Amino acid sequence: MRSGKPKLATIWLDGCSGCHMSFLDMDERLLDLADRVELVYGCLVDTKEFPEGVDITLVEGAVSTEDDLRKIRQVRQRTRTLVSLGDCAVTSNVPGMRNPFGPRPALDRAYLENATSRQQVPTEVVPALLAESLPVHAWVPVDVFITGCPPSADRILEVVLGLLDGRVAEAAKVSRFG
Amino acid sequence: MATSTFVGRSAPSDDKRWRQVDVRMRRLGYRPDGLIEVLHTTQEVFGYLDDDALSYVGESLGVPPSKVYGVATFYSHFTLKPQGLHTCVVCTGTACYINGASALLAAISKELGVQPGATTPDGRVSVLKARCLGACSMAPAVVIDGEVHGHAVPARLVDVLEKL
Amino acid sequence: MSEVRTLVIDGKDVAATSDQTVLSAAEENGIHIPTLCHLEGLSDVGACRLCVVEVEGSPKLLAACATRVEEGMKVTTSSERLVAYRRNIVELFFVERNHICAVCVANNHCQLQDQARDLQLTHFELPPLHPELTVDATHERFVLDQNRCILCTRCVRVCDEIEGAHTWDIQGRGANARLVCDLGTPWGSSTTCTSCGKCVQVCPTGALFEKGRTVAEAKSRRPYLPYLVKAKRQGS
Amino acid sequence: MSTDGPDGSAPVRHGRQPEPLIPDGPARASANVCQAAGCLSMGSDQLFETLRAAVLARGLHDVAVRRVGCLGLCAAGPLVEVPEQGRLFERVHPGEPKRTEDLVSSLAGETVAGRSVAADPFFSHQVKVVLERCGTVDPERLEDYVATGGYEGLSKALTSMTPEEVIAEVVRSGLRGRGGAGYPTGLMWRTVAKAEAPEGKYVVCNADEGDPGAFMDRSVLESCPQQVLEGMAIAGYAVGAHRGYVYVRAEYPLAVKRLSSAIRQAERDGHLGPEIAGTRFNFQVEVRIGAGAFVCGEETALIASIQGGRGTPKPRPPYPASSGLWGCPTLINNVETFANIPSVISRGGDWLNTIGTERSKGTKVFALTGAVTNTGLIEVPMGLTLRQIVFEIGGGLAEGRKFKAVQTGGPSGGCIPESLLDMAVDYETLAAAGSIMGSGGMIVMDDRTCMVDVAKFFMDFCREESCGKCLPCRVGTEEMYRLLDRVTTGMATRSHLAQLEDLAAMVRATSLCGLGQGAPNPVFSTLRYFRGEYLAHIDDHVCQAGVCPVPAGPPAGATEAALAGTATVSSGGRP
Repeated sequence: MRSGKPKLATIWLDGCSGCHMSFLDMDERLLDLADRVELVYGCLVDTKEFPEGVDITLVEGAVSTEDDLRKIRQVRQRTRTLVSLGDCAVTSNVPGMRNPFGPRPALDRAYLENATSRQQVPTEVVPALLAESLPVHAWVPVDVFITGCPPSADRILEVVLGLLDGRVAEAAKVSRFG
Repeated sequence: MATSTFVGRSAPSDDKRWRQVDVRMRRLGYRPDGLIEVLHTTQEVFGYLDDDALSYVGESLGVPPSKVYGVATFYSHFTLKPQGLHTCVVCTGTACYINGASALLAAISKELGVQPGATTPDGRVSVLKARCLGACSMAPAVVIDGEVHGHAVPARLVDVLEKL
Repeated sequence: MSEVRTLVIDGKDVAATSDQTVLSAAEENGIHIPTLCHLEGLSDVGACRLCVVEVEGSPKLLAACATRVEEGMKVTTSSERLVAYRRNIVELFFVERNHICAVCVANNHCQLQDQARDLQLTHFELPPLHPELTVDATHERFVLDQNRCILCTRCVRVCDEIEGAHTWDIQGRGANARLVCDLGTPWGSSTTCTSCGKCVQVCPTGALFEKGRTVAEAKSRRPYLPYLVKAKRQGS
Repeated sequence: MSTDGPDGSAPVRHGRQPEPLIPDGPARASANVCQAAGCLSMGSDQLFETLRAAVLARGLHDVAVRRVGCLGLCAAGPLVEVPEQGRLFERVHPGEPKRTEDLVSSLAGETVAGRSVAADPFFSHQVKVVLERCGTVDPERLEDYVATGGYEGLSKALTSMTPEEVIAEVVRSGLRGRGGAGYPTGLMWRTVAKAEAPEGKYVVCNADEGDPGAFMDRSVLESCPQQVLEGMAIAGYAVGAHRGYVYVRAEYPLAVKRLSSAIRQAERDGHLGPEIAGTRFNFQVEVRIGAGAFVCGEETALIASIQGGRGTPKPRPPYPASSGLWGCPTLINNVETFANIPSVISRGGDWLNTIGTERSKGTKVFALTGAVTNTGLIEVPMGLTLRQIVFEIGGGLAEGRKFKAVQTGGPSGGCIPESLLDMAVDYETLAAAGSIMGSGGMIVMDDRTCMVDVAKFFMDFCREESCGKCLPCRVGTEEMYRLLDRVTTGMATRSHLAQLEDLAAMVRATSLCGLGQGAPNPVFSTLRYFRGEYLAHIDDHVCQAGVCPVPAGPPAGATEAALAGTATVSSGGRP
């Protein structure tokens, strides 16, 4: 089905889903947004493959695993305007707190020291960790940054509407970490 | 010029070497600005600066402990840990650097298993880097126990270190 | 004796006394210059470089907090270049250490965070340095988290200049510089600390905070300082 | 007793050493044995004793054997000069008896050997003002200094000139600070002289020579400390100070020893201390020893260090000339500047003014090192070309290597390429070429040197020496180092290069002191003249000099980093 409306996608890498929750906090304004865009990919859409020709993609989360990296490269390739949504995507934030220690101690902590049963570092299904958890723009070019942990629904809506109206530069004016 | 009125704390131990430190402090009139001079003397006498030494010097000169510690850790000449029996200093000044000082450092670190700034676990050799020894005309230069080895090459240096 | 000086700040004619800094002259005239290491009531060190301004005739940028006004000075406080540099400076602060606002006690009460907002800093281009740093929670009432420390030395100065204890200083140098208590002593075993808490109150970030505070709960009380300074001066 | 500097500097011998042999009448021949650090580290102290014994054994009563300061041609040490014959004997290693025998028979007038000094371009291009007595006087004998006109300048100033006349003479000489920045010395003196000082003034000699590859001040202090002390005393008279400090690096124990001994002797003979030259002027000098911090070469950091604290700089203004040591007006000049002063006063400012170029007067001492044949200490008139220095004085490059660059100014300086070899060496020309005069380190680099690696070397130096007080220098040097490291390891893209340039500009503009402001200079100058080398590392993964470990293959970021350990990708894969 082609609607002719701009295509919007959201993806979720290494984050807590808080940014998506905040997105949903738009409440009834989501309906207005839905009038203006076609949501082609994301938690609310049952599409398995990230589509081609997406106009705006909101990325939540840092790039922490090989899987994240594969995804973000594909997303970048298929997206016109890539938006880092929230502090994890923008700065690597909480996922990046493991960086001074390296991945091995982080895995040990999670799967051995703190595990009550089956103490074992997984080698299958769970994707391999990258040496460092890094913000999205460390790997692929990012067009717009929305800071906040999470960014408020108002801010997200403002930026997305701004992008739809071709007002990219205004995104920076509302930057605040944390 | 500020002078300290504090005099009278007794030395941390009856080690006779404290007298040399006391003499230095007295000559400087127990002035707080003599701190670096006194730390020089203390390190010359004891080889390094431990907490006792830092506290004693600080209290005697009327300098707060955190300031003494700040000074002792600011200057690369001061060391808070005992040094090895032998010292091997690789000059990393520009002339030595472009003539292969990094290869020398790598060879030494490999031979002794320690990084520059550290002492071998057995306390035998301390490996140090120097900024410039002024022996540029003999670059690259390495000083082992005070003896300058000019135009040093890794293989020959490793030989010398083995024979220490 | 201080004398009157006239100067121009951002095109505005301004009068100040000769013992005033460019920063205070600007503030008095409603011209805001961002600062971090400066705090009214303490000596100035010119370390954070956020307040650098252009002064006509000076080839170098000068820290407004540490530069006295001079007759006929022409000062520019917010050229495009200065704003860009300030944004770089705040970025460098953020990449220097682990400043994860989301999990910081000072979240929403942090002057570094405020600077990032004011300067519209959206992200960091430079890779973070991420050193592994300690948290000292040995004091019965306060905590020092080195990860949040920006080395502004407000705590060092308030402890030395106002409280007179000089518990804090800086150890090491360069990227290895750290706030240090006594001889590298755990804060709880300090022999000089009076537990007055002034250092905690002046900390611009979440590096020094009261125990029991959790994320976004640590709020400093900085405005008390000028009163203390005044009281101290009158007393002496 | 012998103590090593903990940094490993050569041991300094204390206690009594054999006296020099000085004939009662005029000497027919003198063996001047170099006792500066370079030759000492090659055994010249032992050589002195051997020679002394040999001359005594041969009964050569009219032959002198003396210790002298630096003879200049450090590459060929241990050096002995026989001035009466105009000959220099090179590599007189005490372990090679043949060389000593040749020298002794030459002293005895039996043979003529050694290198003729007069026609040698290493010596003939040089003009010695600062090094006038280096290699001719015994650094530890005040009488040698006095016998060659020493302290005439001071006594002239004290007995026949007003302080303002002294300053006028310095202004007339056109002398500029030799520590790096090149501020006119006379003007600085005048500022200090005019400053109000209810609690006194100070004169400080900055001997914290920290540039890697520079040993000019060290050589001057080791060779003729009295000349520096005389300069300081004249300065003290001119500006109205009665106390002076010499701040010397701890790495220079020999300089400290000779300086301390010089102070004692000068006080003993009334050249320092109370009532100098029978006047009411008094001037005392103390030595303060640094402790290993490059930043202390910055004058406000130096003051903090003399006051016993962490050597962190302060914003200027106020300048030390109005508020320095303990808040008092303080004149700070470096060793070489002070060493110029006695001549300026005794011979007059006009005399120095005739040497050099339009805006850079006098001479400059350089430590010429690196890939050049005649490494050593030289003093040349301002305005000589780099080509003359490198290829005539320096004798060109060793073993037919190809010249690539010459680095001046240390970590705040820059690299000058072959195309600019004919430029004159003076303050303005060097600055225009993106470098600085600096304190006088001059390092010649050949085609085996990678310019990106050189920039990284200096950045490594700056990040380790950054005091950590101001943010741009503390974090900026570290980040610039990491970016340069990316380039040398083949992990950089062109956007990293752009990042490096932006950061460098910001650190230069916003840092608190000269260390941070100058730290980006090696980056800027190598980018200016050798950008191609950067791009070769980035685009083609090629290090033309073969120095950097750039991995072969396509640029980084295009490939997935290899898996390592348990489920981790090995580090650093930022595209």
